[in-house]
Amino acid sequence: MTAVVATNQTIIVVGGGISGMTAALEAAETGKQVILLEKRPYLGGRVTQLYKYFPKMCHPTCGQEINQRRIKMNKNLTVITQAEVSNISGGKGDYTVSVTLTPRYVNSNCTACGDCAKAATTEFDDEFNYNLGKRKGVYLPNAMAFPQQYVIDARLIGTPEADAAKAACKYGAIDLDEKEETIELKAGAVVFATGWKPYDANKIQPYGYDRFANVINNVEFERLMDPHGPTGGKLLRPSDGKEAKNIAFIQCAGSRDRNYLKHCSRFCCMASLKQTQYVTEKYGTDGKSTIYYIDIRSIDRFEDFYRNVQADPSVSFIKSKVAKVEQDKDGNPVLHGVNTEGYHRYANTHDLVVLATGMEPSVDFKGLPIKIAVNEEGFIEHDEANGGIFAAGVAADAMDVNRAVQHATAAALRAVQVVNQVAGA
Amino acid sequence: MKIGGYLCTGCGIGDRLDTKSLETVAVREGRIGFCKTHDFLCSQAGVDMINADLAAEGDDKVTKLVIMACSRRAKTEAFNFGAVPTARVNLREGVIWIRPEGSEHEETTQEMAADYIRMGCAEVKAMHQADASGEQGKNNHIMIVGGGVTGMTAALEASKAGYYASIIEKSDRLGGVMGQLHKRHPLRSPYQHPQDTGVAAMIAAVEADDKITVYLNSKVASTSGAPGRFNVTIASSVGAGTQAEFGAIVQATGFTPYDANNLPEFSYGKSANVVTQLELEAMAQAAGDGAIKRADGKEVKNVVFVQCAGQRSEKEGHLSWCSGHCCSTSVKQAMYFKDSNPEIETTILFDDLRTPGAGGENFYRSAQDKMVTFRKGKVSTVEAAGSDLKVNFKDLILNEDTHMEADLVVLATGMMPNAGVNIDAPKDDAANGEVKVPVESILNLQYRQGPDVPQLVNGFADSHFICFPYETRRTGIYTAGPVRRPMDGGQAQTDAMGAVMKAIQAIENSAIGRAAHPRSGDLSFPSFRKEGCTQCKRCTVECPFGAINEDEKGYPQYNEARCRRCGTCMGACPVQVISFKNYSIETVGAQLKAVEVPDEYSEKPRILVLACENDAYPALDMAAMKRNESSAFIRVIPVRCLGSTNTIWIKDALGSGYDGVVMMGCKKGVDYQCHFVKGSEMAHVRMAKIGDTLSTMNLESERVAVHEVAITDIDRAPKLLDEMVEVINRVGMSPFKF
Amino acid sequence: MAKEYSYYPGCSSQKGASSSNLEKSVETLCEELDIKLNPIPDWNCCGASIGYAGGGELPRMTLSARNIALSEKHHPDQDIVATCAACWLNTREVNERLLHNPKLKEETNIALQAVKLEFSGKKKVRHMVEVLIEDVGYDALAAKVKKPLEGLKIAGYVGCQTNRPFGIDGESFENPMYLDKMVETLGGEALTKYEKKVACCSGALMFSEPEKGQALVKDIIESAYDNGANMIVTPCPLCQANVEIYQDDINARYKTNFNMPVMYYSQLMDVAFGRNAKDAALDGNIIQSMELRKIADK
Amino acid sequence: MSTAVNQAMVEKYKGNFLKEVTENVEEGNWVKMCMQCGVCSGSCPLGPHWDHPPQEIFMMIRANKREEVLSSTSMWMCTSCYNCIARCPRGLPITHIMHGLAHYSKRIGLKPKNQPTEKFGQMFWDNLTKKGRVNELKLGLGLYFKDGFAEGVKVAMSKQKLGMNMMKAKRMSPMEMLGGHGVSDLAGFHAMLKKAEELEAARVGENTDKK
Repeated sequence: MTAVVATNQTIIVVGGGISGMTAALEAAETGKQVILLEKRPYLGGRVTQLYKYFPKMCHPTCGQEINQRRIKMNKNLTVITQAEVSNISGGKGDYTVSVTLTPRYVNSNCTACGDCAKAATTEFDDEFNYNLGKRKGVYLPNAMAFPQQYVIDARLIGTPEADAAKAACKYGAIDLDEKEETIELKAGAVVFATGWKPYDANKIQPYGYDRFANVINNVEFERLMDPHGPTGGKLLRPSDGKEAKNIAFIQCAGSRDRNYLKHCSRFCCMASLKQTQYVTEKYGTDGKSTIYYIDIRSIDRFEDFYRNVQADPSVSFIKSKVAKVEQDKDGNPVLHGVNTEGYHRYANTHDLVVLATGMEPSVDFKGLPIKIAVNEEGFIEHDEANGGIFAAGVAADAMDVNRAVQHATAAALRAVQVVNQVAGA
Repeated sequence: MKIGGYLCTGCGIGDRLDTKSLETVAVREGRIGFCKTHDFLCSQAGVDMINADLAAEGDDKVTKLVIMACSRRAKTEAFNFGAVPTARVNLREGVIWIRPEGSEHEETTQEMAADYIRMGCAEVKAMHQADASGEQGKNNHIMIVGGGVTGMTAALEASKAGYYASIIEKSDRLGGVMGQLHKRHPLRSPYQHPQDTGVAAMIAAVEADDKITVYLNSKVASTSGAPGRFNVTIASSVGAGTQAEFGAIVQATGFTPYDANNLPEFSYGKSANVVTQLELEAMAQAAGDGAIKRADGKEVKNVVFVQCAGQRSEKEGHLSWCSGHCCSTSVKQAMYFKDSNPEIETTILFDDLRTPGAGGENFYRSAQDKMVTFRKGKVSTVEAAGSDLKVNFKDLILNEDTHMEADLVVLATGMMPNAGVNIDAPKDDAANGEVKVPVESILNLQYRQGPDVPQLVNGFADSHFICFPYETRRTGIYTAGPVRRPMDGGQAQTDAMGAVMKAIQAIENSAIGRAAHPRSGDLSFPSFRKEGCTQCKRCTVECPFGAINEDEKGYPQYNEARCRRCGTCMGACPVQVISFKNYSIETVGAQLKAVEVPDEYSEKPRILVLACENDAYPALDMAAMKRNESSAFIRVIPVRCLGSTNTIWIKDALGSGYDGVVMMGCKKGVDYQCHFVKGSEMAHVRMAKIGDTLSTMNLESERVAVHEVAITDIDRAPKLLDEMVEVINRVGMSPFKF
Repeated sequence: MAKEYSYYPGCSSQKGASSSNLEKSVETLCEELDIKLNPIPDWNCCGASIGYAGGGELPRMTLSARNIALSEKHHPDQDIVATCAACWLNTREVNERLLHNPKLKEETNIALQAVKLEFSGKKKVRHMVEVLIEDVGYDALAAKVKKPLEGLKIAGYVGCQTNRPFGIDGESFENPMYLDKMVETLGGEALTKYEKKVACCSGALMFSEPEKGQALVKDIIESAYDNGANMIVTPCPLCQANVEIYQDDINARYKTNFNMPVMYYSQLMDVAFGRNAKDAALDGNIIQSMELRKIADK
Repeated sequence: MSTAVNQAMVEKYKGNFLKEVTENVEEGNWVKMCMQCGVCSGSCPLGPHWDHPPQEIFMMIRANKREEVLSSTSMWMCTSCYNCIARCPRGLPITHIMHGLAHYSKRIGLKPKNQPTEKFGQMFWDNLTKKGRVNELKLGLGLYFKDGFAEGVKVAMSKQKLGMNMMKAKRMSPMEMLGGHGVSDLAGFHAMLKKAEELEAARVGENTDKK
């Protein structure tokens, strides 16, 4: 691990989601030396947790497969997982980046045979499923996980279970003595592709996400559809495991709102439109989706998608910011509000509520050890003064996958410009 | 020349299978040089063992490998031996993980493993080491078509990265539409006020940059060649043409504003006081920061903006799409008025207000703060009464038909891409009586498939891929800006940078003969045996990437740097003369023939499964990781794309006693998921015709099934295979067993 | 040493007024907790929430501004504390609005010249409940408990104005927990799932629109019964009055049998701290809680 | 007097009601910021009794429905629960705007006729300004008699038990009839309010003079 070679012509990409992988691959496939750092034990970021993409309704793992193959075949690209940037110093063309590595306790000898997991019993909340399900303390994070290596939860270290897992491994892949370490890497340019986190729906008190089991958020809803997910791909609601057929989607849950996120998160309208089609996919005309919205922002060619959803008889639209959610005696969420198109008051009962929560940057860039331009919403702004530090994807603004990939490709160019200048100098 | 076999006994392979007998199968039947076993082949020691054999001298030197271990998706880096032809025999995910334990299954499981070893040995014998394409050349010069803000950004950014750029601009000036604007949307926090367009500074920077050449009054008269060696004729309307060579192309030809004359309901053309957004920009520019005046010289006091004018509409002659920028543009333009005089009435009539992101929402709020009035309303007509106007609309909030007076109405009309000729348009347009103005080509590509890049929907030249937005179907040619998708200037500039990145990458890769996405790094390329070719042109027609031209006699002419190495041409060829060195009719044909077919009475059918390596094969792989059981009678061969499947394989399989064939490719059609665009579709078309073959062989048509399989179909994919087993149970074993 | 505050009692807390029992019970509570409330000399009405019909923005601002100015003059180092929700809200709101609007502040001070006062805006305006939570603390309150309110199931009715728009202790507007925490601190059982916790009792509109108001109150009481409550507890005098005193009318209108005691948090504390029914002003309630009285009489 | 102010306002703002509200109504400068999400309308406890909920009123203001807005009973339905303020994504102080609109409608003489809250509110104001503190007994009795003497006796009789209950609990005192509580610096108090009212009237007047 410590043998990573980096020079001031190296590009460091921080974050191994779709944007980071793209930025790293585009630069590496142009012949640049790239190091890709990822905080989680696997690449792919949030898109790996999605069931389908809009507008094609195709599966994110499909592109993920291609990207992972590109990574496996590319010798210019080094991937380091469980790695976080702890310090950056220097300037454009000459950065020193300190990277803290947390132990995986499993080395590259791992063949993913799964014997270690068989020896483990304790279960923990499964982050990959947004804690909707459980996983063992010795686990492969997901079916597509790259690197394809198991992980041992740090909470198991020092327990007999960890020893049992080690004993079960025939390949010497488990090293329970791994320690956190910090390495220093040189770089000419650093690309932050640190992505986003869903806005904390607990803060949106009128919707009762913290109080009502059948109020979930849009990323959790994705996990219910995934055949690898906690319900095996069934739309079962959390309170009683009943099939949810009548689903409400509340737009701008935490976005466009000075009480929460001031900005429009851009992707959530399309995400909910897409998710209505999950309901239709499951139940046909027996399903019912209702979108409560302020403005439907299906911009550019996504308008076609919106039009198709409007034509779906199981989907209806109510122009309203829902005032509050209550729960009836059967655990059904009841939505209260006013349809502002003509003033119609409603109290609508649904099986499940999906909050279209927005995006906020997953990293507090203002807290970085090196000063860069960050806007009021917390996103990195492009500024000459940022030197050789660039944002890719959602680190720069709320956007959808397609745009994030475009943006990341552009960010790769910015980084390439820097290292080419270093090489030419 | 020696083939080395390496059998891993780890991960349960040794426990579940009789590896001694497998070794014998490899050496005796597979007839390879030797077969070594290792209990942990992917370990450093195992890999070192293989490397030592590859490095050996003389008779001991191994030149081809058969790795009998896990799936090709596992331990890929460990078993990556560069160009050395390598067969990966999948005993773990392909056999032991999908078969139940127990003595009653042992025999069939062992047979499965033995067959896969035979197949691997046969495959590797038919493989040859791939060498880089012969047509290499490095040209650091990017042609940029279009001198608007997208094109200029592309040129400047390319130069910053050390590359040369030539801008081909058809008009007599740089700047494009942005150059006609008074101001642009704010690009930086707090996103409250319109800002200078920066076009003048940009033009100055372009002119001062010695890596950038500008051709004004010019068009591309002809583009031939391939990435790394595009040969372009630049025609000038004012002087002599030029001939130039480029390594890659960025097409930034922008958009044409929708013709508001199609909107008589809004009195456009009838009243001079109904203008488009672009026309308002000219008025604002003329006014500077002073009062904006109408055509009759009167200062505007009361302006109404009509959003979605002729767009987001299914009416004949309207645009169905949303042009994305127009809400923010009206917000900005309303500010032109408010900033010059807060007493001017400005009303924006919209349906959905679309001002996304951090910038958009702040800009919207800022306009409200400046007292711009927003009303959710649908405008039906604009009536001209003398010099003043009456805007009739339905207020959607107050739910009433109403009207407003205005002295100026601004129509937010949409963007229409300048994407050149729609090469996929049905040719019989003229037949249905419509007289169409012929669209001028932008690139004049001398390609078999037509003169311009393919269009996606609504005439935009976008990529279909969400994960890979720059995958236009013409390698080395990237579109950027509103020609691709409706967008505003800020996005177009980001897009220009992305396109330049891909253009630079195309230059670098074509220089060393490597494939572009998605098989990036692949050095193999297709070639054909001229003696056998019947000049049927199927390969040239079916190539999704326009890589193959035809010579004057109708023989295919390959342009390797344009090729994506999918093998669709190989699948198309009726006489099987097209092949890659490491992937050919033989590599697959030999595998399926290597399978031992038990006799008719054995109750052991054989099912050939041809699975797309991008989605179907990973789906089967992940099904195995979940230990989903599959039939013991399947024999899976991954293919680069189902489009590379040649019908001869099906015929050979059925002729040699297979009982069924299952083909698994990606989704086709409008929302295709095939990474090679048309591959899966072509395979479906070809297989639709295989019925004839089956009936001449007197075989039931159900014996061949073609499925669309997604990478997530971990439960469904094994079930589809079970279905074939049931079919065979029903229709019986094949009579072609010898 | 006693904690001292500049106290704004408000009209309803005066002797013989509708929330004089709140006044009395708070007085007892302060004795227990060694808190000294110094009434603002010659305070005036805050204008409540209904003052807008007759009073424009500026006259209403001056009402509270006068009280704040008096406090600034007489109790310069003491936070203003109010026990009434509307008094607290109006005073705090005026304080903040004047601070954020220089023009308004200037005009208000012109008006205040008539009484030779000046508003400077240096005061913190707090609710009695904030004093208990922030200055005393739950632990100190718990330490005072002598007679835990065992067996009492209590629906914490926070209502509107001690909740929105300022909130208490940074808690949620939709699901504030402080009343529940207080009840639990006193040894009672808090009905944390009580749905009408922050519902509106109709406020001053109970007087002008009694039917509409009583419809709201009916739901508030019904939900308490559904949750198995022995009583409702509230920090707000108008909530207390609206929910308690119209139960006969509601019973007549809706054919219900409501007889739900509605207590102040301060009364519960007095009892739990070992004080008798008189000190806790239990007589001030129209509907008595026998369970609470039993504990008080123990 | 009211109608004169009203005429002056109509004259001055010539169909730009949003501007009139912005410049003359308490917190009226916030109305322009509404984005019509409707969360306020859905949050109001007496919502069903509003002919036009707040968000719709904001739209009507933009649509210049001046008379309809100012003569509406809707604003008088506000219970001051502050739900709308707490939830408004744009931070509009909706409660105050409603109060402001109600007050403004009264000021320029467009208030609805026989609106009970309007009457009660005025009574309350008169009561509190008289002595500086509210006399609850007088206020209550006044309320009973707001619709005339006969109606008042009827209401008072029906409320007898309630009154007795309150007196028994010492939460209502007959002594209040004889004077009751009040501020001691009554003259100063009245002078202060008078000044404030003058300043406020001047604001409107000043605005009406400005062209």
